[in-house]
Amino acid sequence: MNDYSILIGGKAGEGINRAGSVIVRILSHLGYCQYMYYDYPSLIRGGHNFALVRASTHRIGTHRNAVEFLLALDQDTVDVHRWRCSDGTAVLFNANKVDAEGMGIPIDDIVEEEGGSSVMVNTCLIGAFGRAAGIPWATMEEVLTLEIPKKIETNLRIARRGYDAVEEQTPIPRQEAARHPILTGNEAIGLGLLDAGLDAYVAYPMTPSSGLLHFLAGVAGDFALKVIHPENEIAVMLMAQGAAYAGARTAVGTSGGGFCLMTEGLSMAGMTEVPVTIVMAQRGGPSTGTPTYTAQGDLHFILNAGQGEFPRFVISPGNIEQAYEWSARALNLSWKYQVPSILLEDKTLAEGAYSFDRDMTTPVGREAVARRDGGSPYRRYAATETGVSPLATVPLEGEVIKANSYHHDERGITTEDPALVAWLNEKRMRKEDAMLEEIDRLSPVTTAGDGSADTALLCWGSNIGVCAEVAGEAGLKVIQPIVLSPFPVQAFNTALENVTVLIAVEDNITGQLTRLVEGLGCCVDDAILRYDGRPFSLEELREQVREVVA
Amino acid sequence: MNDYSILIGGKAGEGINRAGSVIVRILSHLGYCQYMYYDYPSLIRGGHNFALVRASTHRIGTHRNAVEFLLALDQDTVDVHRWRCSDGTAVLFNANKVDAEGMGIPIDDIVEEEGGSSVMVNTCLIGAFGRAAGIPWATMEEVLTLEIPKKIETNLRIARRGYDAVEEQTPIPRQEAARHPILTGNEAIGLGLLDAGLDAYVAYPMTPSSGLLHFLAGVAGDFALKVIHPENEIAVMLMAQGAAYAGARTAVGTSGGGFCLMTEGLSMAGMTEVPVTIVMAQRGGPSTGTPTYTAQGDLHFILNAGQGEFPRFVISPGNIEQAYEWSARALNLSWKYQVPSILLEDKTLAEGAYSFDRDMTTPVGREAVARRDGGSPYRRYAATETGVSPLATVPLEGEVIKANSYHHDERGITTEDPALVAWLNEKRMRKEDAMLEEIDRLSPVTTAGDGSADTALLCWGSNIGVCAEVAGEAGLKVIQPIVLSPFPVQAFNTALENVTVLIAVEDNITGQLTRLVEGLGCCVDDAILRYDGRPFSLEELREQVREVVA
Amino acid sequence: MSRQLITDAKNTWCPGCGNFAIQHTLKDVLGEMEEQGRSLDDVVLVTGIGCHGKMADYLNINSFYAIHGRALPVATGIKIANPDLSVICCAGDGDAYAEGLGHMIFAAKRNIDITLIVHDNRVYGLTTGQYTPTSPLNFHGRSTPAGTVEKPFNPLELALVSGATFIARTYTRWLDHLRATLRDAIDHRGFSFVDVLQICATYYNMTKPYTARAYELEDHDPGDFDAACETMREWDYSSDAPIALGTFYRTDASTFDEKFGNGGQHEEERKEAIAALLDQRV
Amino acid sequence: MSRQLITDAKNTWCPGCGNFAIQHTLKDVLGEMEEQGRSLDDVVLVTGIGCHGKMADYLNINSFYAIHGRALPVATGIKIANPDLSVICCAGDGDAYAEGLGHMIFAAKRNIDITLIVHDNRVYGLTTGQYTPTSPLNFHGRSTPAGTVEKPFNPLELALVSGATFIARTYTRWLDHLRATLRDAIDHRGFSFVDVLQICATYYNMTKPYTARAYELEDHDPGDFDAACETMREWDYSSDAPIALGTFYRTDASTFDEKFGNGGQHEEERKEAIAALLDQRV
Ligand SMILES: Cc1ncc(C[n+]2csc(CCOP(=O)(O)OP(=O)(O)O)c2C)c(N)n1
Ligand SMILES: Cc1ncc(C[n+]2csc(CCOP(=O)(O)OP(=O)(O)O)c2C)c(N)n1
Ligand code: SF4
Ligand code: SF4
Ligand SMILES: [Mg+2]
Ligand SMILES: [Mg+2]
Repeated sequence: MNDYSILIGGKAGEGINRAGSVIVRILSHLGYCQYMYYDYPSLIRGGHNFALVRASTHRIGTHRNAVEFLLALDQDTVDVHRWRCSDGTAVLFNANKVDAEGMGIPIDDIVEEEGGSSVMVNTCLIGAFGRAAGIPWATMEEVLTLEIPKKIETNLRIARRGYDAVEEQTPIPRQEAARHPILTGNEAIGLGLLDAGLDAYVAYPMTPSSGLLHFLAGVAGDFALKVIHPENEIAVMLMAQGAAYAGARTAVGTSGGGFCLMTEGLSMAGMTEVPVTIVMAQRGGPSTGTPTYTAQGDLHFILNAGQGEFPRFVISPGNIEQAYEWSARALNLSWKYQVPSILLEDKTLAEGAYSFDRDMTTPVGREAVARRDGGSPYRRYAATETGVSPLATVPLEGEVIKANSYHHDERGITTEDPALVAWLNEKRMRKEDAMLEEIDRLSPVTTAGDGSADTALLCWGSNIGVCAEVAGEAGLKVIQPIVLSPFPVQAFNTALENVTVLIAVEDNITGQLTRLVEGLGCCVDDAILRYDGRPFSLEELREQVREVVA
Repeated sequence: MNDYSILIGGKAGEGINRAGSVIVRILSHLGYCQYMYYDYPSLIRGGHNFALVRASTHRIGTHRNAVEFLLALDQDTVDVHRWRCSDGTAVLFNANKVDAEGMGIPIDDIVEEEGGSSVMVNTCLIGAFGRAAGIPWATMEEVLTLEIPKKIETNLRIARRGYDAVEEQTPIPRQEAARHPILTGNEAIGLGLLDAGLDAYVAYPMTPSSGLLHFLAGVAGDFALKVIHPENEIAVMLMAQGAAYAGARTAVGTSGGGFCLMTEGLSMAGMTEVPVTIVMAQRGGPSTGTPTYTAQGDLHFILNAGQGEFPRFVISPGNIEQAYEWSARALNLSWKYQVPSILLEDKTLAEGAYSFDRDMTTPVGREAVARRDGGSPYRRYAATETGVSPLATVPLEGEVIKANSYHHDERGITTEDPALVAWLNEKRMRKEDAMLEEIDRLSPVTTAGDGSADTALLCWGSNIGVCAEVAGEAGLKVIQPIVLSPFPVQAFNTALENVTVLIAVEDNITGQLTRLVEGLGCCVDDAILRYDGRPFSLEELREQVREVVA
Repeated sequence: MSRQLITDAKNTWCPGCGNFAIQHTLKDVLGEMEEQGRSLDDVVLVTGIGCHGKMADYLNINSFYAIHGRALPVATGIKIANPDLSVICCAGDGDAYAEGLGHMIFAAKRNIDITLIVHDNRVYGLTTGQYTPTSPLNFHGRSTPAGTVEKPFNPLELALVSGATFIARTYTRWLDHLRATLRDAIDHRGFSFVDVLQICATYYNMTKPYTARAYELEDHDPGDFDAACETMREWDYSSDAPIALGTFYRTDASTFDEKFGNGGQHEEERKEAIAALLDQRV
Repeated sequence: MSRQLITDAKNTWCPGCGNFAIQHTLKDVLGEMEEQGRSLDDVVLVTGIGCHGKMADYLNINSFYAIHGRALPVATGIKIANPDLSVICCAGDGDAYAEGLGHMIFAAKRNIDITLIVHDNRVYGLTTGQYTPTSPLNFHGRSTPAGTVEKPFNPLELALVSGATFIARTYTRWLDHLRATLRDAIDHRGFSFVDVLQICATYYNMTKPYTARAYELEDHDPGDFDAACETMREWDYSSDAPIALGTFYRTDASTFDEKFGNGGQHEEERKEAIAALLDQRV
């Protein structure tokens, strides 16, 4: 297995994220599978940002501590990340700013000489990386031309000067493998939603969900998509309900604090049965917390948010293909069952970049929903066996459609009659049976690693990446429930068969998935919990699992 | 045992609630223990309201279906409640409006003849009730004079005419017992908070919590209490945080939808460690639901509300003495541990009227909290063994106090350092141990009925009233956890000793307490769930328990 | 086919409540619109929570009975999804001016083509009589038994500086005026705001003072911004000044919904666009 | 003893950011207040979330680093609990004008004695460059790459019609003006609102146009409501009109906090009051 890690670091505002993406694409063109972790504090300029790019001949979904290449635009990169280096690590740095051992390049001088602007320091360093990694100049030129929209001539000159300034050190050979597109988790979710026919996206910016807003705003024109950024998250959620009532398939996106403001509207959606899909991107909490760092601390909040009782889908994709496919499904399911669908991601997935293997995803498409049954007058909340009433949206010729946040009768007119109140509560809750049946057909629990092992790692969300790799090495099994509500008990129990030791891996302090499955009578033997905002690296989890299993 | 039920019914706007209260007080003066259930739809005039008063020589906390007296101001009262009557029931009605069998009184005529106003029809009917129940006129006069602030002469004349218009039918004998004050659940909570030194109450009106706002606004002057009704619930929660930061012991009150809007501030309180006490009065949900009817559908929402992980007290009193005592404790505990305290009541308790037995409550008082340790500079988030940092509020001479919603260091300055983030998460969560220890000393789980029975009813909130009575009759045990977070596992298990059959009784459709205790490994054998907005009556629960136990 | 405009839901407003006037006026206006060829299938009513909200149950048209304070964002979503619809909001003063005030200012700012009718009874009716942002100074409500210490704000002025392009005030006892005003507001393209002085028979019965002090705006040019300002300021919702009724301000401006179409994309086109986008990311 | 007014927290604003000017000005104003005998123990700073919010970390005074959009209600709670405190809010324009707009209008309506300083960079800085309610028409931000279709609103006008009793605008490159304005705002009794045109070096660097178009209000009577209206309307936050800086409006009025004391009730009194209340209920 060929496997390389490259760290590029510098100050916020120096375009580290972009630089990482360019490196990802270069390695992608060489036929590698990619994963990139991007680490940045909550500030706009200065501080220390870094991107950890990993390229492998195998499918990967996590970063390593150790790096083969360290690319430093600032001193911090060298000082903070020295521990990642070994003797073989190629250290490339801006010799005008950084004092280090390795290959110094007078990048500021070069950029100035070539008449470039300050952001082009990246290009120079990437050029140098290309040579150190033995990458043909043609590949470099091709990718740089694709990636850099402006002043490409100057950029190429600067890159070439970097390329020429250093020696080849650790060659990264070209692989004969399919080239995959690169997507962040947020982008995959956006595309999945579009696949299922998203008509409108409403959101207020909030890290780490903003990437989805920016992405969809950018492609809106190609998809007849309406993208709205209103005054706050309360308006977001309520506008989404209005839009769906008028027939638009609508999603919203936010993070913890913004989701709080949506809970009243969420409960309304529970009562009105007007569909809504919510992308909820977790970051460190409580409250403002650590906005740019990861966490999985909101599961129980999401499962129970909103006053009163109503069913909901809660779906937590963990890798890029799941992100695409399950987002499309989430939107369809929300319309089919007229319940909220919540896509619960974490910052690691949301902002991580991954190779997206199209062959591993089946396009989902826009699923038609059972429309009004044709009877007149139309009864929005008609009683049915499954609890799902035939749906129609305004305008409906000659008919009246009444959505209502109060308890109501079949037509949607308010009632306080005890029998009707009980009836409506039962109608709504009854959907959960059909929802569960549907979910059971969709492989709601995935497994990885050694399927016959009796020790299994239990994880959710982005941790599937690191868990799968650790388990693969150690001969363990991994169990990842993707659907968390309604909880797929049967599929989960099937996955648990023959497992005698279960070790949870979560990015939170109370063990949220652990509590959830324990509530179902399952016994979790150990929990590896991390709550410092950083995702597990391969080495870190490997070590912790070893300790626990030993 | 002497036990009487009186139903008085009429249209909204006719003062049925007041009339019920007057009857309660009359019977209180006769030495009875009282409970009154008040049933009204969400409208201001018209419709059908009724108050069900029950007087007993025993402590009671629930209503009966059957009534000994039916007092009808409108036809609905007779038509809707006929099923409650038996041959012995005294039916008294306004003969000018109602067509019924029993004792008709030309109430409208009387009121007109005496120059009274339309609300005085009540007084006349109450007068008639007094005679039918064989109550001495002196008692009637005494209580009416206490209860009716305006136009007492006219009222007394009208009452007397009612008194004289009928015959004694079912005498209610005077008891030699202490007279107790009458309070609603909301009032008891308000007094409990005041007992613990409430400085400010902030709320936006919402049924069934508004009674607390009105009560506290009314008595504010007697208690140097600041009562604020701001623009919405977001402001409510945030103002409360500001006030507490400046040293004021502050509580807020709301119901489901309003609570949703507070969740973001709640999570902030989790992070800032600025105390807040929240009175959350449950009504039928989801969403607007059934605003004036009862439910227990918000437990898991309350337990998990707010992004991120932080400890909280969730306390659900079930009777009037618990309401008083635990409200005082909730406020104290919130300050002692610098965490949110949530008092979770239901409409039945909030708006029900009960005899309050002062001998059964120990005054709690304002508990002093551990203040700053005197070190300088003051560190608001100083590390301690219990996770509780010495508290100080502004102004603090020569020192700076920094509250912060981001992750922060001991001084309250923002940090993203992984070690500090983990440290702070541990500091906050560590409090839970001390909280649990404290709670364990306070009898957080009560039991009633036959303590040695092997079948127990499990309930929470106001259902303790009806469960205790049913269990008392049937020789069952009742277990009521009052504290729901941190969950008093030990006390709960002690209560469960020797219990082999556990039957949950809840006002919701998913069995919320059932799920909670099952998550702790406890097995609930059966659940009697009600979700039509109405509380169980004695007969209803008795019957359902019989079916389940059989 | 003209439809029955009132449902069979039981009406539970108090006798004498000004909401009846609004209900019947809306019914008449809708009937008139239908007669003139507008299909009522394309009309949607959105309401908040409060006595006013019951309009959603009583009028037999499409309706979204939303939550307290949030009628406008729901209406905005509807209009954006389908700009061909006529969207009318009935909101309370507690609803639109307290709980959800921000939404009104943003609806006005966007000049989205929605009609907002505020049932301004200057009290929280359904929660039994607390002060609202338009209650006069020293209002004795159930949350302020000693009287409020805050002056009201003037919702007309707020709407004006926020960008509303139709601003009117009317009164539930002036039926003809009410009717003409609501019709004009609905017909106006852009954000129309109507503050209806609505009698609350139970908690704030202002019939006498309103009837005594109300007068109709005359010789007023609704296109004149400064004149609008000045006239609005005559009565501050607290004093005993005369109360002008009429359309204070009206102007034409582009609307937020203009840029949105109605209807989505073809399945095939969407698939191709996704494939193209993925290709670009290789 | 005069204190060190800047903490040792690392400053992470971008080079050239206008927030530095506000920070140093506040530091100077606080220093001046202390010299004049005001104890800084009695000053509290409340901030929202955004670049501006970092002020809470950087100034070594009491601070409540609250949540996005909600600085004002926190400040209100502080002032009500203890009217002797001086309460200053630093809010962003996204913060105060979008997420939490309602609170500003209510703070003004109450005329509570708080100073609101809006760091109006006309962009969401910390979330990397989206439009705000004061961004000009056709603003190309990350959520509106094709340009906004909404006009901004004018926050000064909103504050005025809402009841603010001190309304000023200043600019981060006019240091003396900034300083005098902030000092006046803090000294004013009642709700003081200052819109600071703040340079965002990264996402909306308006240094040139502002410097070219800014001028100081002269011969303006801040007690004149109509003059205030008119002057405020000169620049609508979108056009290229001249930009007046100065105090547009200032008046004296009773404040919401006036009626509240500082300090609670004695334990004994409270016990007696409870007992008396219970006795009445027998
Ligand atoms: C979030 C939330 N807070 C509070 C309530 C309770 N509530 C229902 S109606 C109402 C006030 C109604 O006043 P207004 O909007 O003026 O309507 P009116 O009844 O006067 O027509 C309130 C506070 C609620 N339903 N939701
Ligand atoms: C409820 C909520 N929504 C969104 C966010 C994300 N957020 C943080 S700062 C910010 C905007 C900052 O803009 P502004 O208030 O103008 O401050 P600036 O950074 O420009 O100083 C947003 C949207 C949040 N923290 N909370
Ligand atoms: S309370 Fe007032 S607004 Fe509500 S229905 Fe009665 S009269 Fe109308
Ligand atoms: S993004 Fe703008 S406002 Fe924020 S620190 Fe940088 S220059 Fe200042
Ligand atoms: Mg009202
Ligand atoms: Mg800003």
